[in-house]
Amino acid sequence: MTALLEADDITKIFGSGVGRRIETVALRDFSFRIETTRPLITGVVGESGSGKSTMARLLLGLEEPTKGAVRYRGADLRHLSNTQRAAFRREVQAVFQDPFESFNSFYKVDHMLETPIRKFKLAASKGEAHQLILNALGAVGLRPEETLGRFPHQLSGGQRQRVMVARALLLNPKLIVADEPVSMIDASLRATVLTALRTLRDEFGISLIYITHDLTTAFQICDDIIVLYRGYVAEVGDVTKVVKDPKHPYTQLLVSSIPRPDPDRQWSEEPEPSALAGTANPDKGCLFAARCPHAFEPCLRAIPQLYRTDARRAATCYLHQDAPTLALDQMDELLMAASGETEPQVTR
Amino acid sequence: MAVAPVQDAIVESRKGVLWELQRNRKFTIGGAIFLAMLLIALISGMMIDPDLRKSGSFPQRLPPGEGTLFGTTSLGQSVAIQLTEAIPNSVQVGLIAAAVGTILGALIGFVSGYFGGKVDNVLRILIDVFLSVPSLLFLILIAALLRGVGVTAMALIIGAFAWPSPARQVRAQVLSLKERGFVQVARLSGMNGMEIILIELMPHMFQWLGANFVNAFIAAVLAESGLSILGLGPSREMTLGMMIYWALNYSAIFQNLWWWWLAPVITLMALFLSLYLVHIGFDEVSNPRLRTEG
Amino acid sequence: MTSILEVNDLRVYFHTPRGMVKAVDNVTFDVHAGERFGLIGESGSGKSTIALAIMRLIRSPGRIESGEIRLEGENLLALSDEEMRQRRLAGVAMVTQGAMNSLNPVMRIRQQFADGLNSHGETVTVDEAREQLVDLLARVGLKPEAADVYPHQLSGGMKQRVCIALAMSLRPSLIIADEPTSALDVVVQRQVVQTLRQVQEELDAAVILIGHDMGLMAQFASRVGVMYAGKLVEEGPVRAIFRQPEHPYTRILMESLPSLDEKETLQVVKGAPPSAADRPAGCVFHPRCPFVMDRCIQEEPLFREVAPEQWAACHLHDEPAAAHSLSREVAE
Amino acid sequence: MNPYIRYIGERLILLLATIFISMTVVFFVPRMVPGEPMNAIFANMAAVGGSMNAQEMIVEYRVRFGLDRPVWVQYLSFWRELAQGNLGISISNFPSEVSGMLLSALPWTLGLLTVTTLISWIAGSVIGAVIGWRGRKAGVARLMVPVALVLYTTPYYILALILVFVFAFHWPIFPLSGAYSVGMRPGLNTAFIVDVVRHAVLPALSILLVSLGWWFLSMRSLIISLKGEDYILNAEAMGIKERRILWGYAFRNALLPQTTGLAISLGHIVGGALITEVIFAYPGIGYRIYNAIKSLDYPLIQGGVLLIIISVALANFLIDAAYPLIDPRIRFEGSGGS
Amino acid sequence: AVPAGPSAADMERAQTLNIAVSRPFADPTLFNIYAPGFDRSRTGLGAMVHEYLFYLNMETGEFVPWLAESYEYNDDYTEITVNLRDGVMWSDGEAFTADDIVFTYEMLRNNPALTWANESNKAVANVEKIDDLTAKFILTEPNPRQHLVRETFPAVGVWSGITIVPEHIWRDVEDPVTFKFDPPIGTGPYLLESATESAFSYTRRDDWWGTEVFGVTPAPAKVNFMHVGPETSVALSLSANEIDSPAIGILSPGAFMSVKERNPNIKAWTEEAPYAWYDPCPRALLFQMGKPPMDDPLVRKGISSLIDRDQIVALAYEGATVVSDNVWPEYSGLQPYKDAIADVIAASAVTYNPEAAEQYFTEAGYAKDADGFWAKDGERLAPLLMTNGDTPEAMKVTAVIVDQLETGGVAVEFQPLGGAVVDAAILAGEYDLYGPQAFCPGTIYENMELFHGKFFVPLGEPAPWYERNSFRYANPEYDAAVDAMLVALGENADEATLIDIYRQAMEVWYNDLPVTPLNQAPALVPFNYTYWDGWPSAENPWMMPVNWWATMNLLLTGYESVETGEWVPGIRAAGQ
Ligand SMILES: Nc1ncnc2c1ncn2[C@@H]1O[C@H](COP(=O)(O)OP(=O)(O)OP(=O)(O)O)[C@@H](O)[C@H]1O
Ligand SMILES: Nc1ncnc2c1ncn2[C@@H]1O[C@H](COP(=O)(O)OP(=O)(O)OP(=O)(O)O)[C@@H](O)[C@H]1O
Ligand SMILES: [Mg+2]
Ligand SMILES: [Mg+2]
Repeated sequence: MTALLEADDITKIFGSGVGRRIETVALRDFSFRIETTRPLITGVVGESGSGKSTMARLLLGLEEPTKGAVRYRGADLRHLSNTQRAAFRREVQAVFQDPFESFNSFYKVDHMLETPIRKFKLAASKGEAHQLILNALGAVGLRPEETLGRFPHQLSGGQRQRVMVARALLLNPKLIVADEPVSMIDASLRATVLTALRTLRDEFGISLIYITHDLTTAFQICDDIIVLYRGYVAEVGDVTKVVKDPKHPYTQLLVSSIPRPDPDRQWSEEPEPSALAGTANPDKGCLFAARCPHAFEPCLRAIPQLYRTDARRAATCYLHQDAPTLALDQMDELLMAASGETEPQVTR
Repeated sequence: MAVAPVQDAIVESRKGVLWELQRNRKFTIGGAIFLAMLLIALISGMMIDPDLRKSGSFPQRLPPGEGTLFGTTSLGQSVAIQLTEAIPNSVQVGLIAAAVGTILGALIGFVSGYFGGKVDNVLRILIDVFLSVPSLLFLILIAALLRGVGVTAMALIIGAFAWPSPARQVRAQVLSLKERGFVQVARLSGMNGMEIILIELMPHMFQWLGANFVNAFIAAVLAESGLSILGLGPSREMTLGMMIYWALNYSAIFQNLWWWWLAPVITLMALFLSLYLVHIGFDEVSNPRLRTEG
Repeated sequence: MTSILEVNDLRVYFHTPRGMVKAVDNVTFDVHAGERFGLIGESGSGKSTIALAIMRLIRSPGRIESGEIRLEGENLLALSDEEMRQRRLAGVAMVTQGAMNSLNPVMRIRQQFADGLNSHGETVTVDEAREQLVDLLARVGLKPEAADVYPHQLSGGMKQRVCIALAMSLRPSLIIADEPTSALDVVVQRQVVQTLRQVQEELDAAVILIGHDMGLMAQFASRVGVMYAGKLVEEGPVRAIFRQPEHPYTRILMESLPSLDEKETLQVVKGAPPSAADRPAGCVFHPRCPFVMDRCIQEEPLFREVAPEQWAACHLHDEPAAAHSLSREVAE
Repeated sequence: MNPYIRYIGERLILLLATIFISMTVVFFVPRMVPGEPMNAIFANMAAVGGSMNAQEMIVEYRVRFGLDRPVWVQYLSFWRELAQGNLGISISNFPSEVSGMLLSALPWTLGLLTVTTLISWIAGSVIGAVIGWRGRKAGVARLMVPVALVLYTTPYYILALILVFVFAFHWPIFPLSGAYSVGMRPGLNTAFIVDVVRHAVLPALSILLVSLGWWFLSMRSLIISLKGEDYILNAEAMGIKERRILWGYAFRNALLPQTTGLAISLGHIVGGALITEVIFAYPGIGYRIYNAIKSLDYPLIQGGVLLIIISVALANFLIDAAYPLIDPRIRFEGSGGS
Repeated sequence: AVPAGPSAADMERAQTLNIAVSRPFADPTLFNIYAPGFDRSRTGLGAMVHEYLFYLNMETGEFVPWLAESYEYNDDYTEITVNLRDGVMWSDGEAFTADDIVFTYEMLRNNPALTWANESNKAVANVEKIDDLTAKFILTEPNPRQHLVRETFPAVGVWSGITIVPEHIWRDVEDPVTFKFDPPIGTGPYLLESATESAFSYTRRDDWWGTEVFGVTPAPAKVNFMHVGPETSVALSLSANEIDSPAIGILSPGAFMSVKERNPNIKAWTEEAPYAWYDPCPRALLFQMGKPPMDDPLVRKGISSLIDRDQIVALAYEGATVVSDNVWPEYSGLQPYKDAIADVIAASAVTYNPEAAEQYFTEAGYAKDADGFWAKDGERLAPLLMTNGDTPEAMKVTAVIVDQLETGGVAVEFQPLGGAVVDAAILAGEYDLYGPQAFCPGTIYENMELFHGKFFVPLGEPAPWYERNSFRYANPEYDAAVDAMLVALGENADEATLIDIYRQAMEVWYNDLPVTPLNQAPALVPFNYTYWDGWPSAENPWMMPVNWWATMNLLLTGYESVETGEWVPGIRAAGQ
């Protein structure tokens, strides 16, 4: 069975500066697979510049990988036929970070919703199109009378972002890539958007890639999580396991750095990097070695592989080198394994 | 973020560019002066017997008021009647040249910025080259060699040299615009490159293109009058530049026929000033920071 | 405890072509010496405007309409421009919002530091200044080399720390930090906030931290003020605000915070924040308030002490029954 | 590679491309015009009654100028000669050498333009900065805004005419025209220099005032937009003295786009000086090229345009090269492409 | 007004003569009068440094001996023997001899690319030296008027022509075509002191041979030919007494009148309008007869009748000239010729007469169309009127003509051309109408000859020159009359015979109307009496009032009258 969307060992390198000489590896050797069998929410977290957005843009075909290929139902995104491309656009959609930027301020909200219907010929008549829009808005909890016919700036951030979700929904996609969908939204509105996203999985059976730097919300809505560090996968697996018991020192640092909204749970001290960290070579060895409190000799030599520390999780760290390695292209298997297990959802 | 208030202002300004423009005092005053000048010229031009434009229709060198509104020339023409012909012609030069320059520039800029790659590299060098070449030199070269061209041809020639600056700026604008979220959303909604440029990006360029158009307009009228003064103007048609040319040819300044040379000069300045106000208006609408200062 | 800063009845309005924006409306609060005061609220609620008003840096079309800002007893609004300039940095320093762009891109850090010193009566050469700067940079955890670079050569977190170091240069008694970490990821956030805290303790200065991240506030502040649509709706000790919020907005805010401990259904706040130019009459929060009463629509609630050290502006506190329901709900 | 060197390399390529493309245009455009350049020679002769319809002579002169060969051969030989520094001989002023004719005119044009451009750029920028910064507080100085508007919108040749009328005729303070008094021998003595300066005042003023208006307006609006920058706010929050903020923070940063503007407008200034030269009978290069164009004097057109383009492109190059010195971002990272 | 205090600058000014020229000097290092690029009419070199064997004073008709004392033709007009004046010296001290003349003609023969070489080689076969002071010109064909042709004989009435060069300098020159002749050596009373783009400055020589031989010294110690800018600047300088006289074609009549108002010391040829002296080159409009529609004499006459020449004079020339019905200048010597054909002119179509025009056009098969324009077979009469856009005079005149023709129902297309483009187009005959064209030199025979069929070339090929039949006129009857005129001149026929031949020619000419006369050429050349006096004027017409011809040195030095033998003095300092 071919996957809906498959990233096959993709690497993206950006050149910048004069003559594009300064190279940034935004994403390296990344493999990933989304099946259509069961809707899942996969979180992608990592610090700023770790390659999250790059990954999203690659998966959406907005950017071409420097190496490797992204495949949609087995076909390389670069060589899609027109019908394949149309199908791809319908099945794989996106919601972006900035709910204002995503709108063209010259047009009413309707423009954003009508365009995909028109371009993909989703409706036979005006009335049908209108009905489609009403349904989509309803699905994200928006009332048409307070959205349609308005300009973007007349909506709140949360409303705008939900219109974005509704737009994606219109196309009846199989997968939505959401790049930081709530980071620009006020605290009081954030929950409504996150709830709308979760509805997609639960009610419409849509898979979601949820990109964020906010581990807390990822924990709340995701099934699996991928932790990126400077373009490579640091840790991957079931979200509860990763958050509750991080295996990679970077994940540990991340989790411990989250400020708890509780005056009585103060931050722990940031661990000191190990003595060896100072000698880490930025071009060789583990990319985190320079900041790692546990860095030891092997870390300076080569980038570690993914070690499968347990059935539903793997970490790229020599601390776990005793565990079986997991080839990068098997990562998706691990995720699928994780989701395959019927573990009771932690609910309140 | 600190830009929030400003962005907020921009958000509000999206009420409609036209709405915003018509509220801008500089834009409306400039536009009104310009239109008034043009309309008066056009309407009175239509009402005047064409034979009165000919040389010798009036006594020579009459000061203003004595029978004619703005006096007469040494060739026995009425300065006022000449203005009714010169203003629309000069405006026509400006319009055509600015349209040609802006459209050409916008096209090249769009292509260069939006598609990038090798095309961009070549176009960028071309733009830079033409920017640093004194275009008046080439204008003189061509005008001197194609002597006796009419207003339209003149405008086309000027317009053909007016594209580099808009091209460069459109390119920069497109480069930044195409990274904007809504362009990506449009791509995901199935729009192709041309649709994105026309439907999504164009409206955002509107104020800017407007400002540029006005600028090119001013530059074109200036270029035309410069060429005319050198004697390279459209000799059979009256433009403001040709009026000055004739006035200088008859040494109107020295003979103290001030009405003759001052009329086109003041008209030209009023034209520039009104257009420049329009330009500032456009600028202020697209850059609200400029607006807070008086 | 002595108040180092007293803000009384401050009103700052923006006179825009589209009408008046009451960015800050009748705001009153004190900050005590050596205290860490947190100011939270949604985007556009007027937090930065308060900070700028204290610095007297409100730009046209904004204007401080009325009120009083006393720094160590001295009314800043009564000072001449030059006197006020002298107070900046020396008396009250500010780490501006968006510190990413707060450094002059064409000037080395040490030069910008020296400019600050030289503008306050100290005539130092850039070299002398550099020594002092290196010292300050060390305190915010930066290497001496940071003094000699241009801003673009620093990462975002480093720039934030440079700004904090600059704010410390004349040992002010009050530092205002306006969202110093909004663009940073959590790891760096922690470093910056901890730096700020350490600096505060060393200088024994009062710090006003502005932000909208509840977690950061909980970690940093000893007292917190909550802004909503230009109003200060609640103010009190950090624990009280987090445990026993007395204003419905604060309460809902607390409830909608996702937790890292358990997966839970997220609480949704209904409605949208009011737009800047058009604040609701009566209580500004009434359109979204679950406890809204007729009175809230007409009458603006007073800002008053509802518990020890804890102030709130809500009519519920006039109605013991209703107030009870509020506290009961929270307790559940 | 050092990014700065790469950057300079890129600019250098641009410089060469500019020269190459413009020269190619200048080579071919006049040759596409139906006209016999040799007629310039015979017009000169005929004006004194000589050499009418001497076809043999036309042939002889065409050979002398190499015009009997195919155009592309002429084109190649043009570059070959140029590489040897040979600009050829003027047709309309046969047998004068193009280089000599241009070199004698060049110092005047360059002197006039460099001085006026620099003065107007500096003065316009400085005044614009102060008035832009002070905004409503600038008081009467704000009158400079409408004044600059009017100056900017006055064509320089009109201004030149008015200046001549007022300052050379009504109040004969300055000489009417020319670069120095007739009979003065050019030399490096005070009398001559004073004389040159006196003659330069009016032409310089006509160029200066107009471009001053432009630089003023441009700097003013730059400063106004820069006022909203975070680093300006931060500098104010640091209590830095206003004057220091204006010059060290706002002005320094506004200089970057203002410098780019200077580079772009150089071409226009050079072109504009031509008419000024005509009005003041200033012995510059523009007038010479103008006449060369009219008489289809290929070598003189090519030489003159080459000289102007090299000067403008070189000035652009220098500005580009100096740009990183005021913008450290380029110094360390390069131009970033656009 | 005369300057108040005699400051040093004023003193110097009082001894200096300043002539304003119309353009800057392209190359102030080039002084070779034979090089095509040399600026003969503005630099003053031909008048100040070079001298000629004879000068023609067209005003008085005198042929003044200068470097030579006399000339004589042989019987069949194939040889001229010239006796040189004793004591003439080059400015470097060498003696001026017949060798120099022989050398100059040899040089022209060896270098056909030199100016005038073409003409001179055709007319002069050889020059022989008889002795140091005697030279014999051997002509290629008999020509009784050879001594008047400056392009082939070193005597001038107008600009410089064949100019004798010092053999001792030129004989070593490799390529006389590119030789710069710096410094220029001549026999004249002045020495070139400095030359820049804007001024050629001359100082008076103390050792000029003429001082010894004639006993005179020209008054100005310095003479500057300077470019002070366009018309307005010249007018201002003249008003401010910085200029003593501008060259031709700079000052428009309007500007001149303003100058006169400001500075009463400025006077021109006449006290009243038209002020101008008449240049010997009357203006006319050319018809292209090589192709339709102008090949039809009726059309030509129709157009000619539509031109209101009085209006041209009033508007374009601001009254500074008079209309002309022929192509000869208004000089008194020519009056008998004009009187003789008065009846022919009266019957011709060279005066404004719209009714006559209607008749001509109708007769030619034209009718007015709906818009009031003349048309034939559905095609409008839309002649292409070209002019030289570089000269203000042409632009002004054509502006009026175009309006007049349009009023008369001719839909003219107007095309001003400039520079090199105009030459090519005119010589190839690409116009229907071209004007205003000057007809020089304004002597009876020479101007008649311009229309001779020997200059005819087919359309497309370049004609010899503008007025030398670029309009493609050929009528054997007319040619025969011109040939007869030359013969009569050679036979020294009396004026009555000549006038008779002239009348025959003109009957043909007016009937064909190859060009239509417009007006006399105004040479509006004011003189400033502030520093200098003795200028020629209509009241005292002792000399042509020109400063751009080689004859100008007579204006400074004066000359010995051929008739009375007395010295006619040149200009003198004011107040003396
Ligand atoms: N168009 C581009 N050109 C050059 N470099 C780029 C480009 N886009 C991204 N990068 C670089 O690639 C790296 C990864 O960027 P990316 O935007 O994917 O990070 P991110 O994880 O989304 O960060 P953030 O949390 O700040 O959004 C960064 O170092 C970034 O500077
Ligand atoms: N220059 C201005 N012109 C008009 N309105 C302004 C201006 N500056 C701020 N405002 C308005 O004042 C209000 C308060 O703004 P302020 O920047 O203080 O909010 P904030 O709480 O700091 O928001 P954020 O979290 O986004 O920084 C906002 O509604 C804003 O729209
Ligand atoms: Mg991102
Ligand atoms: Mg803020």
